[in-house]
Amino acid sequence: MTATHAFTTTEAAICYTARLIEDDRLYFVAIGGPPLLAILLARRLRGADIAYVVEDGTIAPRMPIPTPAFMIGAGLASSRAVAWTDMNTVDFHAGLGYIDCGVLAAVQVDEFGNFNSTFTGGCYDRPERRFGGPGGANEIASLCWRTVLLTRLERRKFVKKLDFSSSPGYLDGTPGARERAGLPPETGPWRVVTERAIFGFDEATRRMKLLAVAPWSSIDDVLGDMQFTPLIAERVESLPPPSEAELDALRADIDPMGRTIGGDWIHLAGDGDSLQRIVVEPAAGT
Amino acid sequence: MTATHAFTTTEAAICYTARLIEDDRLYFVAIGGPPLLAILLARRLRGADIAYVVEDGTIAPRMPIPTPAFMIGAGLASSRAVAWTDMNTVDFHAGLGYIDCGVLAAVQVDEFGNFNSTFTGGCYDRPERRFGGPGGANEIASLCWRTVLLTRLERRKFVKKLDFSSSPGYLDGTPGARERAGLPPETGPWRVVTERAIFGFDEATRRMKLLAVAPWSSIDDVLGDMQFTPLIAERVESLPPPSEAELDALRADIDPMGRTIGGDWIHLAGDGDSLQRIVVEPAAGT
Amino acid sequence: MPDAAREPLRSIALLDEGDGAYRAPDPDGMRRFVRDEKDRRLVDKRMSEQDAVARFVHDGDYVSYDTNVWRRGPASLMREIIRQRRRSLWLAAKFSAHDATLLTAGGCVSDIDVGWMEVGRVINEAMQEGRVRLHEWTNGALAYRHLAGALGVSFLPLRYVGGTDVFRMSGAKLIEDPYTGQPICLVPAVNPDVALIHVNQCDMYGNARIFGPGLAPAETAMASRRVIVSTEEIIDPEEIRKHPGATTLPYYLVDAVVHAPFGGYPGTVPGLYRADLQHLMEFGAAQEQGTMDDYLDKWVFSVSSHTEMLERRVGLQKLHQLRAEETHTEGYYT
Amino acid sequence: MPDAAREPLRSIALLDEGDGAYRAPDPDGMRRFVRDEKDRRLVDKRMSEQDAVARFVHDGDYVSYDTNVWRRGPASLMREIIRQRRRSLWLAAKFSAHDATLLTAGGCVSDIDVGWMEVGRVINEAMQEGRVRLHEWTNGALAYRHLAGALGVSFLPLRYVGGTDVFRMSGAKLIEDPYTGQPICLVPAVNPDVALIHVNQCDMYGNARIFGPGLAPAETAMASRRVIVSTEEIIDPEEIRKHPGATTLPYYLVDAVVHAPFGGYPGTVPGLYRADLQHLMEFGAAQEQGTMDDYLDKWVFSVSSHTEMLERRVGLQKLHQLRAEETHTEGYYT
Repeated sequence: MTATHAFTTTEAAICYTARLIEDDRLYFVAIGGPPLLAILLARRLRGADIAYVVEDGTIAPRMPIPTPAFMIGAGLASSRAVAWTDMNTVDFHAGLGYIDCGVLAAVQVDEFGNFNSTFTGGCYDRPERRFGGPGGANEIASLCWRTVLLTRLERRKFVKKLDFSSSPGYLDGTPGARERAGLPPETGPWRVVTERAIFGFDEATRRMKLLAVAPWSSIDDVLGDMQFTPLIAERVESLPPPSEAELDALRADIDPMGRTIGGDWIHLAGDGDSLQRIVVEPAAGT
Repeated sequence: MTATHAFTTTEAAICYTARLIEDDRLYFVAIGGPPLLAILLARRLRGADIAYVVEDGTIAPRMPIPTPAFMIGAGLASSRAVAWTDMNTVDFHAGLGYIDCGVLAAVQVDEFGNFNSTFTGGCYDRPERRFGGPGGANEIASLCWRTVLLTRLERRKFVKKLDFSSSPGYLDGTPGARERAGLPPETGPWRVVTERAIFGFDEATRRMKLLAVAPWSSIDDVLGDMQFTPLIAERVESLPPPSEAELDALRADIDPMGRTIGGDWIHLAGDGDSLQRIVVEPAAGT
Repeated sequence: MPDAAREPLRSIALLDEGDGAYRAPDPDGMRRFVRDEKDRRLVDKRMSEQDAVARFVHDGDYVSYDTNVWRRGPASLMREIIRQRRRSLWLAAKFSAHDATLLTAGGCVSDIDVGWMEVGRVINEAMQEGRVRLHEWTNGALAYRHLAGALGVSFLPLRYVGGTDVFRMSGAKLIEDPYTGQPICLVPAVNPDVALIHVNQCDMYGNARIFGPGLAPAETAMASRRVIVSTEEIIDPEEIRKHPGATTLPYYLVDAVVHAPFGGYPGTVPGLYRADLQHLMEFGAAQEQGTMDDYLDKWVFSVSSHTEMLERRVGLQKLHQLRAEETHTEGYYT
Repeated sequence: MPDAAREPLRSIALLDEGDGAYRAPDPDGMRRFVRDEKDRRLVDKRMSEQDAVARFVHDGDYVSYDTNVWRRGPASLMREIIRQRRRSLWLAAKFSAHDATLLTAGGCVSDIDVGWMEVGRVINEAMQEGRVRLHEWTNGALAYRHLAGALGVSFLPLRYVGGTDVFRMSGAKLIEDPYTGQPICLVPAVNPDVALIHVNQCDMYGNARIFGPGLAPAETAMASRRVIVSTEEIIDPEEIRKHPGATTLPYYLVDAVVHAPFGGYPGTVPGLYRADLQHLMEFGAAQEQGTMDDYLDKWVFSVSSHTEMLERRVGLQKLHQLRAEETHTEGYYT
């Protein structure tokens, strides 16, 4: 680890998520974006044929890397799948319990893991900022056994109250809340991954719990960028920054065109536990 | 028409049904048996590509004639279809109103066109005679706009009370009875075809109504073989017996192996309105 | 947020319901089974029919198959079930053929959900003696109940069954449609314990292709806890990935892949071989003459496997003939 | 027999419901439309995109399409809808792309059921000015509502949507499941007035083939009153009958067959041609710079047809290039 070690917030979240991906599980991801890149990265790093399904009905494709330029409109994204079906079919597979884990991006998340991808500010009919909508996140977060959420650690993103609840976490956190809303039992958010902290959820209270913090950050630093105060794990792990191997694979093999470069650049100095963030600057085009 | 004119009860019902088939409608039939043969006969006689769907999901096939030996277990029965789907799909097409007319065989029928293909005599768990079951007849009779039923004119078949109601006619005949049972409106049985009479249904009372009688039979002859008394049309039509052209097409072109020969042989003598039934004898193998 | 303790907004009328016996739908139980018991890895699932039946078919199971023993049916698996003397099976006879008769003759069956099935002396005697109970449904309603199971819900609304004795004897309910206010039937989902599906091609992981029309192969596989696929042909997994549009079942639904050429015998697999009418007549005669025990001994118990049956009871010449006489391959293999 | 006057056996609790705007499901109305307006004959349905849109797309229609303008979308039909200045359309944006933006820019849209869609300045301004209302659903819920429409029922149960603001703003209901007693969501069926489906191959009667994954093409066509198919290629009806397993839509669902090579432009039709990224960037720039009127004039209003647009605005060289650069045809055409 050298003083020139640098990565963006998006790259960090992708690398951390890739570490959470298990070889023998089945994943559900959106057609493009960081969640899919995290799986492709895990594949690349481990040489494993990690399987995922996509909303358009593609089951277990072998998307070539580098990824195609316009993934959402490229036939290559579906190539070498074991089956081409349709949206209802893959949702049924999730409903039947076949999909272990959904990996999703969130605009806002609350302390129970409910999240927003609809709008922020204003009201529904006159939003300050409108996003694409729930997409498939609502069904993925409802039906898969576990959900991993990717977002950035910012006060406007870790909110007390969502501007809009697009997709379910543990709802109000009371026991059985998801079941009372008609969702299948024993499901829910599992991890929330950001560029400098990873959260889980407390089994009893269903409240978000800080599990790991980057060595160049701190618990106070993390809590300072959240509107609510999460539970803190008894032993908060140190979250190693993206390794050179991870970043190399992501940048050179998965996405040489640099589409994953989003959020802010983080420049680190130092070594091991003495790592320090020396610069944060916006990445180009964000 | 010569004195040697002879046909079986099954052949007669097939020929009469073929006359009811319209070129530009879509039909729903079981995989084999007289209803399908009636459509194949209508096709043959008129050179028309009359379309039907089958429970196994075959849509508008061009089954070759002569028909294959073991229709229910022959790929040829599905050949030259426009689509191979599945049972749910063709039932959905019927549910959406695409299928104009179902053509079905019935073991017993009551005065409202409800019919039985489950058992006769005894009780459900210990029947005297058990049949194959409702099959697809229940959904076909519920979802298609019209239904044509084929059966034989016998007291044990035209019954006051069905031993088991497998498929719906007009239920108890009261206005809206089908809708109250959850069936789509404006549907129901349209014709009941036998070897010597054709029935329709009265629009107001939904009771069966005698529409046509074979010249070698009579209204009294017909009523004598029914447990209930149907309405009688103001003008009961004469039902011409199967023509030589119809029988030739059926026997030589459609079914040269003679699988349609069921029921009794009817031998006629005379000409036109003076036609008389001279012999009725069981057909071989029935 | 809805709360169990909260007053309902209003109520929906349950107008009527059948009083038939059926297994209570349990989509959550199905989900847990899938989570805990089904493998999401790409693993080689090839095994003999003996192993597949020994591992995945148990006494008391609800068994569903597609289509039937006359056409692309899992006939070799059914004979193995008889050979292993499974008992108290509950069959889904959605447009069944003589499958139910065969399994009943083998003493394997206690209950049959009937859509349509061939009925003769075997079923009649079993009913008279109370060995087998029938539960009247319809072909479509059974296919639809499998669809409900495949959708992971406990019921689906449908617009038939109502008004008949089928409704009265079934697990259907008639409710006030909460959207239209009109009466609408509901039928309960079925999640079979095991599905038996005979397919044209399958790779070692269970990615399977079916050619030709079918009853509800995909719904049946999705709805079932265990899925045994028997296949005419094992193909390379890379071949599957070259034509993803041709796949009927993805691997993770499938528990066992049994290589079974002529697995549909004595029925047809369209495009590959025709049905053996002579065998079907032999079966029919055995039923009528009350000699089903002899039939079963000849075709099931006296041979140890499907392959041995083909060799010793059918013979290569007949197999060649059945293939040669299936001249219509269009749409299947050409 | 159930009787409306009879007392219900018991009641089912309606626990909660959203208060969103949606068209009341009317499966009986759909059935009557199909009976009276849809042709069951094999008739030649080929027509120009002008005629198809003029005859089958009307102001105020609920419009559904599959998939979206980035991949195998009915882009040429959408441009024709703009050209004919349709108004007050209600779109089903189930995993939509910039389709909704394009049609909104064209002034054609009043309501959008949102699963996911590209959102930029056009949609934002239309919302701020109250020209367009959004109705929040999810991709899957919209696909599922089309499935309900395709099944001919007024609703289907599902196990998501509940617990979120999506539920609150939707037409979903939460009821006590009559089989399990647990809370379960219901969503209302949708039967679009018209579906726009771009396919790979179609015969003159409307028998259509789609290659590759899709959102819900079959459900969308089945659920819709009118179905306009645009197709890259018109094929012989006998070719359809040679491979019945390849058919996605049978003819009787389809009202119009529009021969539209490059009908998905500027999006891709996988296996045939890649997306025109340059065009997509031009679209994006026009949106950001507020010059959508110029964009529409160039690509829609100043040309009389899809063919003229391809000739005069895209050019043969670019078309050849887009085809040549779609090197991945495996599973589609090879």
